Amino acid sequence: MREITFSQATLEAMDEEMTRDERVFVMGEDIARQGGIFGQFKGLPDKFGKDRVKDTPISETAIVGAAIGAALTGMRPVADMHFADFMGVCMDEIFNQMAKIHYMFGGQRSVPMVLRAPDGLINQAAAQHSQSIEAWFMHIPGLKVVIPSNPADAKGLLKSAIRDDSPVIYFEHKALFNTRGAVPDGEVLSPIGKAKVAREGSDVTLVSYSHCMGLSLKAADILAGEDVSVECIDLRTISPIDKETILASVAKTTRLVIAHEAVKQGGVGAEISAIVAEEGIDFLDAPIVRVGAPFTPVPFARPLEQAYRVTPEKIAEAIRGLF
Amino acid sequence: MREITFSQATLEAMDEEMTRDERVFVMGEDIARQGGIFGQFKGLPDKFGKDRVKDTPISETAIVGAAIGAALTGMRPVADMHFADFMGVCMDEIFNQMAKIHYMFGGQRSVPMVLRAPDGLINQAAAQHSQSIEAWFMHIPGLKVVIPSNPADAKGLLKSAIRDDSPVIYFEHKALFNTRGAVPDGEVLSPIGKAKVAREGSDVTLVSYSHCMGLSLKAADILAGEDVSVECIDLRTISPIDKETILASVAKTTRLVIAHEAVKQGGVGAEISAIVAEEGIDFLDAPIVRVGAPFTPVPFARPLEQAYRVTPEKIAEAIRGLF
Amino acid sequence: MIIFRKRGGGSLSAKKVKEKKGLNKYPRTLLEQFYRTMLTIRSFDKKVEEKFLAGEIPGFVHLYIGEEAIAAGVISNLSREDYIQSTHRGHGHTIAKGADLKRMMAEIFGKKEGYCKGKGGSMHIADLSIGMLGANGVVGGGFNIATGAALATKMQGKNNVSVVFFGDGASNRGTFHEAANMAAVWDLPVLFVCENNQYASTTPYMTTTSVENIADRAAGYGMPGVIVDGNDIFAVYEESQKLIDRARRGEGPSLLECKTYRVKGHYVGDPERYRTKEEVDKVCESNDPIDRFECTVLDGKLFSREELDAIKASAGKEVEKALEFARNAEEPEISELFAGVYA
Amino acid sequence: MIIFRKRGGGSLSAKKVKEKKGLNKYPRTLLEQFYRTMLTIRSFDKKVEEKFLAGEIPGFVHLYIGEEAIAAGVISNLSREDYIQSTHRGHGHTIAKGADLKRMMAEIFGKKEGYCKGKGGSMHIADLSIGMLGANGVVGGGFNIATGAALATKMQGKNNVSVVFFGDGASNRGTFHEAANMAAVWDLPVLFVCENNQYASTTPYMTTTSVENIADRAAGYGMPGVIVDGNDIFAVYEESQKLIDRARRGEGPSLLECKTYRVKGHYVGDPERYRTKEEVDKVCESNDPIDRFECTVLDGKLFSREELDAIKASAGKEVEKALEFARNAEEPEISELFAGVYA
Ligand SMILES: Cc1ncc(C[n+]2csc(CCOP(=O)(O)OP(=O)(O)O)c2C)c(N)n1
Ligand SMILES: Cc1ncc(C[n+]2csc(CCOP(=O)(O)OP(=O)(O)O)c2C)c(N)n1
Ligand SMILES: [Mg+2]
Ligand SMILES: [Mg+2]
Repeated sequence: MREITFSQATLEAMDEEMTRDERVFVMGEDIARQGGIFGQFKGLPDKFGKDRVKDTPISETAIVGAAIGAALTGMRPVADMHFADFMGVCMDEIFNQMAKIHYMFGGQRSVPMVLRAPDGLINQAAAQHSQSIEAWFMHIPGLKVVIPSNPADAKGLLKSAIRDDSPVIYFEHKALFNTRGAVPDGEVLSPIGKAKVAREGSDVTLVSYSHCMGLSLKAADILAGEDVSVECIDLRTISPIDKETILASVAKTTRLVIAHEAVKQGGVGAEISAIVAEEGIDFLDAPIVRVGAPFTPVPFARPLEQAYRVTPEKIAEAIRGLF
Repeated sequence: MREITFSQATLEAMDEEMTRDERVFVMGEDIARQGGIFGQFKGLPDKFGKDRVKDTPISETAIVGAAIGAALTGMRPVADMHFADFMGVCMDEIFNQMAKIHYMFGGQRSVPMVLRAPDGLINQAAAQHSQSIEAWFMHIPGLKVVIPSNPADAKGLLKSAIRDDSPVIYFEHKALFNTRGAVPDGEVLSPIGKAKVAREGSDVTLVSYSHCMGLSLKAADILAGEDVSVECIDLRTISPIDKETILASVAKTTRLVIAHEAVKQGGVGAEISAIVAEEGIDFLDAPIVRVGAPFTPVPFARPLEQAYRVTPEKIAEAIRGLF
Repeated sequence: MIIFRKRGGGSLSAKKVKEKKGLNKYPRTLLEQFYRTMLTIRSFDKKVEEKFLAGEIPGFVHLYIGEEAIAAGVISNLSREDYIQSTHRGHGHTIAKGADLKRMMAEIFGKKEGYCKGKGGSMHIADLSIGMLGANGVVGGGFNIATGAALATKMQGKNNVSVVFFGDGASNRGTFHEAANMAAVWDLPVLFVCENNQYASTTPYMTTTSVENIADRAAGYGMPGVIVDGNDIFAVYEESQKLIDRARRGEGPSLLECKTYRVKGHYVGDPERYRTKEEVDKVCESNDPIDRFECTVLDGKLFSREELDAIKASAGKEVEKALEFARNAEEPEISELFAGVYA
Repeated sequence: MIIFRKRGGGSLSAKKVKEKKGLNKYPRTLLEQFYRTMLTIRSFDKKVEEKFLAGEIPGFVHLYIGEEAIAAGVISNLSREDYIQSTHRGHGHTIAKGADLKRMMAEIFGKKEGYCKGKGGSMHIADLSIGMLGANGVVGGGFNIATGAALATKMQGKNNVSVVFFGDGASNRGTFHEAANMAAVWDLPVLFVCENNQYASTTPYMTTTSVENIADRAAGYGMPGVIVDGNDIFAVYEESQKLIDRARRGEGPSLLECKTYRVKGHYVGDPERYRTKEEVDKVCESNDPIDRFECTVLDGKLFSREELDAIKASAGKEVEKALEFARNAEEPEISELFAGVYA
């Protein structure tokens, strides 16, 4: 199969969906003139015009609010958040309007829009440009939250998100944009709400997503050399959560570790752990262990950022502790 | 001991702290002229002047941002959020500035301020005026988050929050303001970061906080009649979390239920459950069960709001399921 | 306190009155619509107040009483395909846009037949089928939604407009700034209508707002800012018409500030300790928009007292019917709680 | 494109030049300070650029090159007790406020001896001991913090001012609106200094901003809005002085828009595909603030070329020392990661 970058995969998704449906358009800061910080919009303005690929003012409440208004009145907007770190600026629009309108208005009209949010650690970008805040959004009823780990799902989930009638938040890790992976030709649609067994194993279930998924697969490689067979699950969607896939895997392996880049306290890992402690505790032969960032803002200096990061070795170490 | 309302307890805390330290002041919408929606500021403007009890424009980013600036330059502001539901408006100020400044600037200066956030269900106020969003803030390093369940802690935690050098978010449940409880005369300081065993028991640990704490105590009463002895823990602080108290209780009772008003998915209960599944799984003789709201926005109609609510009966039922 | 224009005195001849007010250009049906809309809003909100105080209606309710000329005047310029975005004080806008009183009242009562199946309540009534994009419990939450609807309109090649109503208090939200700038820089067909009723909840306008007139802020976005007596429906209608036509012509957004006064408490049940009864009474007596309309059309001999009374009675009857409907309607089933989280 | 004022030609006599520019009123020490500050900023940021491109500096770095007259001109009016709030493009402000170059450079290198112990980096340098409230990675994140510092000042009975620098792009954030309104309605001693460098990252100012001048927005808050040639340090100094003095007298906030141009990429490494090299070169050649200062003082015979060169050399040496310091400084220990989450 051909290999393309994560960035190209998102670009193909946009291109195909904008071609398929002329109600789809995209707006955000600095996306048209230079093609986006990660090249993820390159060429779109030439193909679809500046009207459908809009550079906005630095006005996050206007970007999200206007997308909501347009979605309510017949369009299917994609709004780019530049960096997920700026979602606090338009948090009210996200949780009080976008997420609630369909329910609160009795289902009169849906809000078919996608918020694209590049997140995570890259390049020592420090406290305000490195965050993983996806856990907040899994606590907000009405939103779907997807978070691909590889180019194929980057394409498939973005296409599914654009076609979904509910508002979808699409987290795309900054450090993934340049990574390459196999993407089938033609239509690729990844189902929203379905996790994927990325690697089969029998001794322990390792749940992860986004950039940390790659680290998890590396940890599984390390442990394979130590005769520990790790089953890796790529969540792909964090809301609604695919409990079934997780519980089925834990039933088989009897051990569970969850790894993510976000700070551990109050993270997605807590929810996964709690689901299993509630619905599958009898499967377990060991404590449920979470691997995440320490409870600190992201530091700038190289050694500190390094110490802050989740690594394959840290994940492997957590797994070794279960045996 | 004398009994006063939760609202009066917060008022005494403000009064005493503003008297003790002239750097303390409070600002927010509609707090001075009518004394706050819940009477929680009544009389303060007369005693301390409109300069120290300030009515602001409807500008939540200015309220929190200005509090940060004032805190950095020698004051100790208390900022009132009117309703916690509006914290999305100033989420950037909360998580990117207030929470991070001390760490990100290498500890040069602290940000001693308190955000008061009335939250929770009251009066069929519907989707945008009923929310419990405390879980977001436990996922933000740099913030302390307190959430009293009774007048004594309302006073003690507010006083401690004002004296704390770190930024503190103080959630106060709207339905608690009119409730009465014993509050000692004189100085009352509740420790931040310490949970409290509100009722001793031996069969199951029930962790809760805020308005739901009262419901939990009622559930314990119901179950006492069924010969189930429930140990009730009032978290009081949700970040940093007091793991020790929880783990010690579960070690004794071998069962754990967590109850809160917020939606279950991604809530504080997930973190508590995950902590125990990680550090105390061997204590457990049963699954860890969480009781929270269903994953929907808060509905308006009475029967729907009623069905949405956590009740003592629902908590009791969850506990019964463990035996 | 602002000074309201005095209403036309009874000493002029009917002809003079009509000329002075430019009434000749108004078709009788439009005048009747003005009156019927204002009265419907008034009697609807009086009924809501009554039933709230009687304990039949829960939640938070904000009344539009005394501000009827704004919704009725502005929205008379709109078609069903145009959009409006409302506020927490939304009954008036919703009625003026042509919503069904029965479904509104049922929603306020939390009933299954309500606009939102009882899930929204007073602060969240919407009727997407008539371009009413929703009331909003977040002050200033609607500016950008309106901008987005205007953007859609423009992209779809339609010539509809999007009108957003907002209070003096809301004008200090950052969302106003972001929406106004975006609408202006993209030449979107938006009309920003400020209902300056002198108060944001307990707070007098001038204590929280750094300019005399909200309209003065329009220049900062390169858009026209117009001030109008918000209790004079003729003035509101005419000024908003110019700005709406301008938007339809593709000339971009503008801001209309309607000076009015909130004669009722902020919400039903407000103890109103922040102002005197005298202050309120003065406005009620001298500046009621419905009284002013009546005087004008009576002075101009366009309607007789009897004709007006008949309209009033019919509006009142509609509201009674809505009330009956709402009371008799069913409460939603519990299963509704779980429905509609996703589309 | 804005038209910059032409610089004084060499054809006038020194006396005429001094009169024309009003240079007689400037003490020599102040002129020297202007020059030294601008040069220090210039050579600091050139060095940072060089070392970033050489791979020695990580993270995101935004250069102040070409805008030095603004920081140097405005901040020359401030004392140590006054506050400034900076942006992502913050080195210039920080140097002008009197920060230690060594600790700045060490911070940019991520070293333990840096201002933030290496935890902040270029975008988060602060020096609370000299009233520098911090750079900010959030565009528009500083407006309200500055307002709050001014509020504190006022409550503490001091007569200090709070100056917030912001870009043309930042002027479209809602936080600008909320801060400006609050500062104005409470008469706070805030100076809002817009560095209109024509671009927000890749976006030309006029494509995202609905007014010709950001200063035109000041009227919407009832505050003075002044436009100045941001590459003329004399003009910047004098206009900001008036507004700062006004604030100190308790007359409230104001807005100063400094027209300038971002001659470097948005960040070091920016491919700059959104503008032509010619556009940039034209400004560099004709409108460099340091060149313009030099011409003026040389024409006015206030400094000789040799004197200027000596100052330049000494500024360069300070920057070299800072670089040496930063390079030799230690990296923070891992334990530092966990320190300082709470106060
Ligand atoms: C963002 C936000 N902040 C605060 C509130 C609480 N609140 C509800 S209505 C109101 C006053 C609104 O005043 P104005 O905009 O003038 O409208 P009016 O009520 O006068 O029609 C306030 C402060 C809110 N709903 N949303
Ligand atoms: C709230 C927010 N939105 C977007 C960004 C990304 N961003 C960083 S700098 C910048 C451009 C800023 O332009 P301007 O305010 O004119 O300042 P300049 O860089 O020209 O000095 C943008 C969009 C950000 N940091 N914060
Ligand atoms: Mg008002
Ligand atoms: Mg700029």
